[in-house]
Amino acid sequence: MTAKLAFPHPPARPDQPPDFSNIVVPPAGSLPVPPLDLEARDARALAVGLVRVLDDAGRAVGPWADGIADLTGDDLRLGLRDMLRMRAVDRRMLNAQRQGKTSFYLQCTGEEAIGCGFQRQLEQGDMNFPTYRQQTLLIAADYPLEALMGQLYSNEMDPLQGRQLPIMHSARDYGFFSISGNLGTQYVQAVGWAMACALRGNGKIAAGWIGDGATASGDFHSALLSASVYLPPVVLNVVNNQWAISTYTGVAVGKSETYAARALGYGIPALRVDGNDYLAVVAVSRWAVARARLGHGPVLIEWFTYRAAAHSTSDDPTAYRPKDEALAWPLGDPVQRLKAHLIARGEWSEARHVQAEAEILDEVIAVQKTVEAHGTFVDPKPISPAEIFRGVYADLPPHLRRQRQEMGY
Amino acid sequence: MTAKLAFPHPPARPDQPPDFSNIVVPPAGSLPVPPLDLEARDARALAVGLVRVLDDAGRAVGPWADGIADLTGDDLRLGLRDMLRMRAVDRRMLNAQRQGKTSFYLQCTGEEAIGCGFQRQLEQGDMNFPTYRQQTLLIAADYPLEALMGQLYSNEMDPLQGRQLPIMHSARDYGFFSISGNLGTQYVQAVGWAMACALRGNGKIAAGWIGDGATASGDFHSALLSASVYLPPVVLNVVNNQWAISTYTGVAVGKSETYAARALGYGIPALRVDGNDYLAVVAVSRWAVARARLGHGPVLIEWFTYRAAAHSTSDDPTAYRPKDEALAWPLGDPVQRLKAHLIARGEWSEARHVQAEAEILDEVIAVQKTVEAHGTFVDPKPISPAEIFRGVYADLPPHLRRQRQEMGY
Amino acid sequence: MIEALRSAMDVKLADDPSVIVFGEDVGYFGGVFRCTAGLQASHGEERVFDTPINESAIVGMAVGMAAQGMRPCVEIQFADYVFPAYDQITQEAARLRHRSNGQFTCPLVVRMPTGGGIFGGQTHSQSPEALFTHVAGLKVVIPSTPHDAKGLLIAAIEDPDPVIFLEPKRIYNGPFRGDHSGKSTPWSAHPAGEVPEGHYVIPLGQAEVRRGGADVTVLAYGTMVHVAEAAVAEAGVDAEIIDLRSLLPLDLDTIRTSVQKTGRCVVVHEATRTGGFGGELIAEVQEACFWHLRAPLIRVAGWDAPYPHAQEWDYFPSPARIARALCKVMED
Amino acid sequence: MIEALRSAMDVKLADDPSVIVFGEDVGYFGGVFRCTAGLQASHGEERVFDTPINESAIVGMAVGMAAQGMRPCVEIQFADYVFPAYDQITQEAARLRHRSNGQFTCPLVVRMPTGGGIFGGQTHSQSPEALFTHVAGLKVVIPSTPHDAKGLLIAAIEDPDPVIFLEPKRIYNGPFRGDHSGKSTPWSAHPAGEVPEGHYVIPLGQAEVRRGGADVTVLAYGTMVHVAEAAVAEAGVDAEIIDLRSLLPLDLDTIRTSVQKTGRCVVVHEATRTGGFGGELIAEVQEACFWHLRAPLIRVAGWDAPYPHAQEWDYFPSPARIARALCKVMED
Ligand SMILES: Cc1ncc(C[n+]2csc(CCOP(=O)(O)OP(=O)(O)O)c2C)c(N)n1
Ligand SMILES: Cc1ncc(C[n+]2csc(CCOP(=O)(O)OP(=O)(O)O)c2C)c(N)n1
Ligand SMILES: [Mg+2]
Ligand SMILES: [Mg+2]
Repeated sequence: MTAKLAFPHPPARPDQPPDFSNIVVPPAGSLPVPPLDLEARDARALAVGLVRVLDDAGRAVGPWADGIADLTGDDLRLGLRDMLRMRAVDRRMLNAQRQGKTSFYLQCTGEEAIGCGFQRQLEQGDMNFPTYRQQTLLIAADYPLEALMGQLYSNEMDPLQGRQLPIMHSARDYGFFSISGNLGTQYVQAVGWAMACALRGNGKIAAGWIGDGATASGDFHSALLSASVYLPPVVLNVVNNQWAISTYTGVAVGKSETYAARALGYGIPALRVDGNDYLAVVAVSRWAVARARLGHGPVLIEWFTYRAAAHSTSDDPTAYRPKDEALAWPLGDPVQRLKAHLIARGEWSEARHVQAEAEILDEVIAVQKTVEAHGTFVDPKPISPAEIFRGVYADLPPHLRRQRQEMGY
Repeated sequence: MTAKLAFPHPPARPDQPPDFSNIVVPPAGSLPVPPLDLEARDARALAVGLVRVLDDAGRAVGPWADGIADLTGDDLRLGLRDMLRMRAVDRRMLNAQRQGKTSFYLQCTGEEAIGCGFQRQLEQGDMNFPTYRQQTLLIAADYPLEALMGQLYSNEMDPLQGRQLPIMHSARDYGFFSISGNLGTQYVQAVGWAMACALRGNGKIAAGWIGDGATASGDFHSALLSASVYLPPVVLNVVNNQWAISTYTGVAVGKSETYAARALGYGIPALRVDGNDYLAVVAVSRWAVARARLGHGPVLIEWFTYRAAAHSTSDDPTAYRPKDEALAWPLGDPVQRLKAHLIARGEWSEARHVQAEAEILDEVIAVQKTVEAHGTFVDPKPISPAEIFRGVYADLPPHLRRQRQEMGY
Repeated sequence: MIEALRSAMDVKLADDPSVIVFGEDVGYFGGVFRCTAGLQASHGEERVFDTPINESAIVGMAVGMAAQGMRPCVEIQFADYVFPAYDQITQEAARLRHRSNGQFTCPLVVRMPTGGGIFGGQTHSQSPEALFTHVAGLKVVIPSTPHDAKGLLIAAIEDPDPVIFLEPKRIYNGPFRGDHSGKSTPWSAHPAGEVPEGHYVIPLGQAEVRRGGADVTVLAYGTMVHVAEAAVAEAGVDAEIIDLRSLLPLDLDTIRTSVQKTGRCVVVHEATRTGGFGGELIAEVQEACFWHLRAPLIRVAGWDAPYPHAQEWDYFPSPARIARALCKVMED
Repeated sequence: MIEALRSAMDVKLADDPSVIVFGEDVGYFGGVFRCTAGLQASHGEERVFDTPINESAIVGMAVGMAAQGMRPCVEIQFADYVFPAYDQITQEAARLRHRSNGQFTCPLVVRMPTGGGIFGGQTHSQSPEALFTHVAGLKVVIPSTPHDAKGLLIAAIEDPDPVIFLEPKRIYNGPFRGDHSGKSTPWSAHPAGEVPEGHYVIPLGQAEVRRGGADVTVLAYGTMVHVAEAAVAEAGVDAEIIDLRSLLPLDLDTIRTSVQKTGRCVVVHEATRTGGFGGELIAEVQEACFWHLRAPLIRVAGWDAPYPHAQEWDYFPSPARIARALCKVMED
């Protein structure tokens, strides 16, 4: 026997039926709520298991459910509305891109519960370091849709004045750090921000966000390592949606049992959580945020989910995975599952759902119209070219003044 | 309670007595020999424990000892000679640096068992990717001392013709990859080399080497990750000598239990081994090399040891750790321990030891004299300046030809 | 140009077992720009495979393989994402031959789509060539046509030293002359769009005169070769356009001959102006041609600002800006 | 110069609670060059601390802190080891203000010992300034005296934007004039070795004329300012030596005034020649002073090869090489 290389493969390719038989879905409610000062060595079951709250009948069960028993129907309806609003925005913006009104778009379909549920557990002053697929954090932070769409259309309502790609938002007042297109870099910046919180003693926390594919980046390691050394108040989120563009998550996870398990090697406690279960998201986020805020140090959460849509408007996933793989995803759809729970609780109905969807769509369309009235990306030169030079530095140095003059401004 | 940062501290600083009470030294022979196809999930005890073969009485005990029961007195005397030769070379070269005969030197005192024991388990064609503190690999590969010292003196016997720092050897035929001064980079190159071995099916393996401090580098992660994904025949060695220049190993290990434990998070099995125990080194190296060669994939070994000397000739460790900390090191000295074992086996004596030391010193001094006759670093311009341009590329491009002419060659 | 690049890799995978191709999404899927589409299917997964998203690991693995004698041709998904691998490229690959005195070498190609013009914003538009041309031990190549792309890529894969191979993504599908509608014609309508089958080589280090002219020399590469052509037409000057193709090593002879003839020179690149490769070109040209110069050498380049998204056409060097520069040097 | 740098950090740590200092070995021990010695003892471990050996983490943490309003001043142990952090510096720190339209800023200083002359071989001798001057959003500073070092470092820490602060390690302990015995005099014997106590600032972006002269302008920075002084003495020409101090932004006014007067210019730097900052300087100078030039602008720089160990003095730009260049431009 001589050595041969291994190449991880997804369970199914386009010409095959979807196959998720390799995914073990444990029953809801089977994992305990650990103490806030959980140590990595005691977190193994949580890191290789899957925290789930909603069972197949839509009931909230188990100790994590007990931890959020105070949530009212209103709280949960708010969560549902966040997710519905997100989905409506995603659909409208995808269409807008198809119509050439914006240059690029990227949906988070299927992953709505994660950012929506997490954001609602944060306080003003906490800071997310999101990737491009966490627009949910903006929605649940009640970021004005005008600003969100303004950026997509790169018109005068764009808070970033055309500097950035449509989806690369920045919203300091909403706890949303300026997104970088370079994967991984911001995970360690989140750790730095959290260190600053601790050094200043301001009681705030940071949350890092990264995709399963991007955990491969060097700065994933930089982040885990510095968090492991200085123990700042940071929640490190990994959104494992099974794909990194066309690349199967196996190419990033390698022989690690889970992404959460990788964190244990750094002495950072970690949990793997059903990311399509809004209640599990809320319960675990609340626990993790409390842990960080109280000074028990970093924690990593792997949100187990599925990227139901294409990677972006530049991508066609039917080239690398079965067309209907999303439908076969064993953890279902987060909107449907929360809806079923609310109905099971007697707090919601099919009719109210249809009505809510319609209301939200109307709202989104209304904002869209207003924003589009200020121009869309198809308009040439929507924003002054001189914006290129503003803010490269606090003050304009001589060479940039010369260049701006050369440009005619 | 609000968050406060943690800052890892060594147990003792210069004004304090050495204190290794935090280090648990398990009895020799207490850990099992796992199967060659060991999986990470079954390696926990090995990764947080400490494989030891030699007990305090100098006896080889336990299952790992059984695995190397075939070693003869000659084999072990060879190991002892390797270590003694290493120590003699280190001492002579340190002196040479103090006399200005070379610009820089760096000893591996206390760590001799690791490279000496490991190298003897490799075959011709296997490749080490060493750091600057693995000159042991050269010694145990019977690299001519003339070449080693030629490089230190940057004279005409220098195989690298003055290009590199004294300690940055390169010896392809001896399985020793060209050392880079940049920490970490070569760990993933070792993985690449091992991948090439597997792709070509040549039956060879690679060994990566890294210090405890440098495990913090991004490419430590790159290496573990790619090894975890492609499962090439590579042995990943971490030499944990407790210090990275002035920085305590705690700043690199953070909350990880051990460096070996960090590898488990990548699904790579790992062992922590008494690096001052030549028999443990040989036993575990032999196991790891066989595992890799037979195609069972990567393995990480943390060699637990102590950097007894200064970091380098530019360093004065009394500024940051107790002067006599090395003496207090609970795992003793590798030379003394192997010597005691040989004596206990009736294969060696104090007298023979003294004689061997003297012989080796004579041999080293003789070579040194020969090499110094070709010039030392104090000679100005020992090597042609035109060497600067040779080998930047396979062929000299026009701009380098112009520059060489400008230089006058 | 995509097919040309693919064909180059296909030819080399077929004729040299030591050639291997890997990178993010390059395996099963064939790359986000489809440059490696079909190569895994025809050459097998051991020759063409997907990697984790870690550019340092991609290049680091490739260095280890190349040192053993393989010839990895790796893809960085966008040149903007090469920086995590910058250490491996500049401190390791570039110096391995020299520092080991030839014991180990590093025949490695790092391909990456470069440049703007696709509304990619600051992380899909950068032109980092000058960050590689400053590094001794590297070669830096950038084609402007499919014909060159294939011949240069084969030469790069066969080269005994590490080559940074920049692919101007704006002209992947056709020559782009700077039209702000974003339109370009397909390569099939362009003479250099024709790509011979099989093996051929364009040697590294040789520039190509794209247009002969007597009044002013334009030095350009990649997409800017085509934009410069449009500018010359717009300005109506008799310019000689030199497509550098290889920035390191540089074909100074061709450049010198031209500028000594014309006495004027405009350098064009997309990268930010300060510290860009244009400065190097001007320093060399003025030294080599000082007594022939009739006007200051000038640069048309990206502004010294992050590459903007919405203001793309104000940033991207336009035919109009280049034409203005041409007229300016003609005034002196 | 070491004491001057330490004093700058000491002053800022004392007067601004948002200033913090960290890096490899900088805490308890005080840095391998002792620049931070004593700072942890006086300001506490929360203000001055050791980090793991991960330059990307060092800068990445600093970016996160700076974005919240702190002012990290971090040390990279040698400029040769900055490359793992190159992505964080060039793609993150440099662009944060711009890309967030000012919501987040990045007042961050990255200090690093640079340059050769200490027999450090290829990994302790490099001069990577040109790899930063090409990056919009960064400032790049390099002092040549203790007096400047302190004033510039205080200015850098107070600057609202990220500053790359290069410290020429060869002149840490005294001015070095290129003597191949390696000897240098101590700073105490040099007028600019005197460093005022307390707070003072040398504004970024202002060059300094180190020596007035009529015949030729020498542009230099860092160690090369002193080597150029020796060369001018050796060549016996009436040269004007300009110490750039700040490479980005560049004080083009001072340079232009000088070259328009002298009509000749020699640029000196230790970094490899091709793609070095010298090219940028020459491009700017010839454009600004074309009609005043009497000779080609020339460069004296490191050869385009990895920095060698044993052949240090054949590589390092020597007074003799610079003197030859001065004589050459005077011939024309
Ligand atoms: C450093 C870097 N390398 C490559 C890319 C190109 N890229 C953009 S998204 C992406 C896939 C990321 O996958 P994942 O992290 O799983 O996030 P997801 O898209 O699934 O949310 C890649 C490779 C990048 N943006 N940055
Ligand atoms: C990328 C990089 N950063 C910093 C350094 C400077 N440096 C050289 S050795 C060293 C300490 C390394 O410690 P460790 O890895 O524990 O190895 P040891 O010296 O103990 O054998 C440092 C920081 C370097 N060589 N490379
Ligand atoms: Mg993903
Ligand atoms: Mg160490």
